[in-house]
Formats: sequence, structure tokens, C-alpha cells
Amino acid sequence: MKVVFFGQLKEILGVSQLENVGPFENVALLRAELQKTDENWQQSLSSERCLVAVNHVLSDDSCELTGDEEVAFFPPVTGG
Amino acid sequence: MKVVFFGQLKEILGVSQLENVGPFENVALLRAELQKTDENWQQSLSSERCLVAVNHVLSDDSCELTGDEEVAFFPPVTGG
Amino acid sequence: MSSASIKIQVQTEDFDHAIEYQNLTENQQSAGAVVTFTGLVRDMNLDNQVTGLYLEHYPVMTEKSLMDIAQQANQRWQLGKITIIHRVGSLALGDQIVFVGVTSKHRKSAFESCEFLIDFLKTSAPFWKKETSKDKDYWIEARSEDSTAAKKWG
Amino acid sequence: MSSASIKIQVQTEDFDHAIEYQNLTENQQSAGAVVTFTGLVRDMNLDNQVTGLYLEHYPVMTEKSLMDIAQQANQRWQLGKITIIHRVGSLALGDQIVFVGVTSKHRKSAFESCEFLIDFLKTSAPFWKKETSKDKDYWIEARSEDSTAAKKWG
Repeated sequence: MKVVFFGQLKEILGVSQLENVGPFENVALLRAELQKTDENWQQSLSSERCLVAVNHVLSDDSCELTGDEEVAFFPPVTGG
Repeated sequence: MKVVFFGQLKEILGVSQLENVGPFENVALLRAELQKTDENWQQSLSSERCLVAVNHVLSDDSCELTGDEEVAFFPPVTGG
Repeated sequence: MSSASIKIQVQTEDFDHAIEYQNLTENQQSAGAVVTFTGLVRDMNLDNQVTGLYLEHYPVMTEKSLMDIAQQANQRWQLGKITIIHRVGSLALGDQIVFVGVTSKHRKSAFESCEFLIDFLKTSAPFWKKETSKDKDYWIEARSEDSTAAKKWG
Repeated sequence: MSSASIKIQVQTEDFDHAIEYQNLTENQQSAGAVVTFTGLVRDMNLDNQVTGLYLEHYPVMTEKSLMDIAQQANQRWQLGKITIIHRVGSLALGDQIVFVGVTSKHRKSAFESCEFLIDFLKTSAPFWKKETSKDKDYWIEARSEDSTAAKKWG
């Protein structure tokens, strides 16, 4: 699966997307794996700090994944 | 004082304004006098049926008059 | 404290929505939000097929009451500009009747004040509508929803 | 049952408020009310003297979420037309950021649906603002007022 980052999170992590990640059974497992990268990723990817979208729809940790998804992590939105 | 009528009330009474009316001490006395005209005026000028403005400001029966005022009676407004 | 720039117009001619929007946003660098309301003559009212409208008003009181409503909004909210335009006379189907536009720093006050202005206009500004349908002309009755709407502002 | 005509656009170019208003009112003989909201880049935010704005977004999801918000409004209210336009990229002071316009038979549903649309856009559409002030660039933090505003719609 593909993982993408936006906004300040993208700048903090220093990366905008990761290809061929996983597979993982759900968002929680994917998130936990990404958080293992280092202290920065651990903090920045916490579910209190960022939202997640699966295939362009807002989602959460319980969302199941098959491996073909595009999963996005980003800060609370500030448009409008 | 001058008395003016608007909207449907003007059509029902068949008159748009009366000059040199009164003087009356307050709106209630003016209204009562006008209502004496006939059954039609009696009904149409009742305080439940029409609003009153004194010198272009929404007012009510208790408003005191000196004799120089322009008093308007009209149906509830329907602009906008 | 309250220093919005207020524009009030009562006129028989149509107004240009684009120009009014432009006037509202001009020199308004602190304004983050613009809300406009426009009322149009619509084809159906109650069960009647409307063909047109005649708007009577009480000159002098009309301007005075619109200015009063604008100043009330000006005291309740921090606004940049307030524009109220109301047409009178004969209007056709689809014609613009009324324009209310406000600018404010934040959208909440822009929405609230714009709705407040039209709610109060509808219950306290001396305009009366006579509708024309295929068979007859008739004066519109005041709607109880309108006084309910005005009362919610306390 | 729900049959509003919906227009969604995400673009770098500016939009013309006048054309959007015209499109909204065209062929809308049953519409008695038009409400528009426009968001502008304003000069002050918190304590910062803003000089400009950069808007990032998540392509595909942006359009999808705006369409979803519009369809929610379409189911809650009887609307004629819904237009949402949101700009992305670099914007200057005073620039138009976002346009939300609706037409409806009655003003209450027009006001409510327009505010609903922008309240939900602000909490669920994937846009992120980076403000430029004299000394620095910084990402805007989400405001708790915005999630409160969205929650009031239940």
C-alpha cells in the first residue's frame, strides 16, 4: 500500500509519501509500525495529533486494510 | 395632526391620508375616534389588526401626542 | 466602539449584485468573511402561480427603520460594512427584491448579523407586498414564521 | 427527493463572485433566497501581521469530501443549487479563498445550509493553510471553535 503525508506533518517527517508499505491488517497496525521509525515519528503520528484517510475518505484506526489502499496521515484541516 | 394609511388597510378604508385631525392626547384616543367612523373602520383599525407608527417610528396606543405628529396605521409588514 | 460603515438604499431600479459585493470588500483588509443574502420574486407562493409583485412602502420611515436595524446589528457584532438595499414598485418573476451584505473578521458574526438584518427587516421595516397571479391581485399576509424568526434574537 | 444541482471546484486561479452569483440564480424561478459566503485572506490572525497564505490540499480527496458535504446539505435541506469553490496555492492579502453559495425557496434553509457547508468544509475537507507574516512562515493550527461549529449540526 501507499502512505502519504500532508501539511505540517509532511514537513516534520521530511517525507511526502512511502510506496509498497505493508501489508497491514488495519490502520492501527500500520500506524504502530510507522511510529517505530524514531521518536519524531512516534510522537507525530499519534492518533491525537493526526487524522487518517483511507482511499480519500476520513477513517480511523479500526479501518481494515487489504493492501491496495492509499492511506493518508495529516494534521487537523484548516481550510475555508 | 396628519394620519396616513398603507397597504391593504389603505384599500379597505379607501383613503390614504387625513389632514388636520385631532388633537388627541395619545394614540389610543385617536384610534378610538377613527374607529367611530363606521363598522369597517371599527374592525380594520383594531390594535390586533394593524400596527401604528408615530413620526416614522413603530409605536403603540400609549404613545402621547402633542398634535404635530404624523401617525401611520398599517397592516403587519411583508417586505424582504 | 461600533464603527461599521453602513449603506442603506430604497429604490425602484434593480441593483447590481456584483457592484454591491465589490463595494463591500473594498478597503476591508481586516475582513475574513463576507455573507450576502438576496431575496428574489419566486414563481410559487402558497398555492398561487405568481406572475409579479408590487411593493408599497412608507417613505422616510423605510430608510429610518433600515438604518435603525443596521445600527442594532452594528452594536451586537463587530462588523466592517453593512449594505441593505430594498426595491419598491412593480417587480417581475425572478427579479431581485432585497440585498443584505455584511463583512466581518469571522464567519460566525457575518452569518449571524446578515440573518439578523433580514429577520428584522421582515418584521419591522414598512414594506407591503401585493402579489399578482393569473386570476387576481392580493396583499400578502404576514407570516408567523417571520415573527418567530425575529424573536429568536431576543 | 434531493435534487439540488451541485458544482464543486478546487483551483489555483481566482473565481469571479459575480459569475458565480449569476450561475446560482439562472433558471431558478422557484428560488426566493440566495445566500453566499466568501472567505478572504485578512491582515491579522492571532497576533501576526499576515502578508500572504499558502494553501496545500490532498487532490482527489478534496473534491470527494466537498461533494460529500454538498450531498449532506442536499439531503438535509430543500435546495435549488449549491456551489463550492476553494482555491489552493499561494494567495495574497485580500484574496478570495473560498466561495459557498446556495439557493432555496426560503431564507432559513438558505442561511442554514450555507453555514453548514462552510462549517463542515472547515473541519473535514483536506486543506491546510500556511501563513506568511513579516518574520516567518507557519502552519495554522486548527481552531477549537471550528469543531464546535461543526458539532452544532448534530
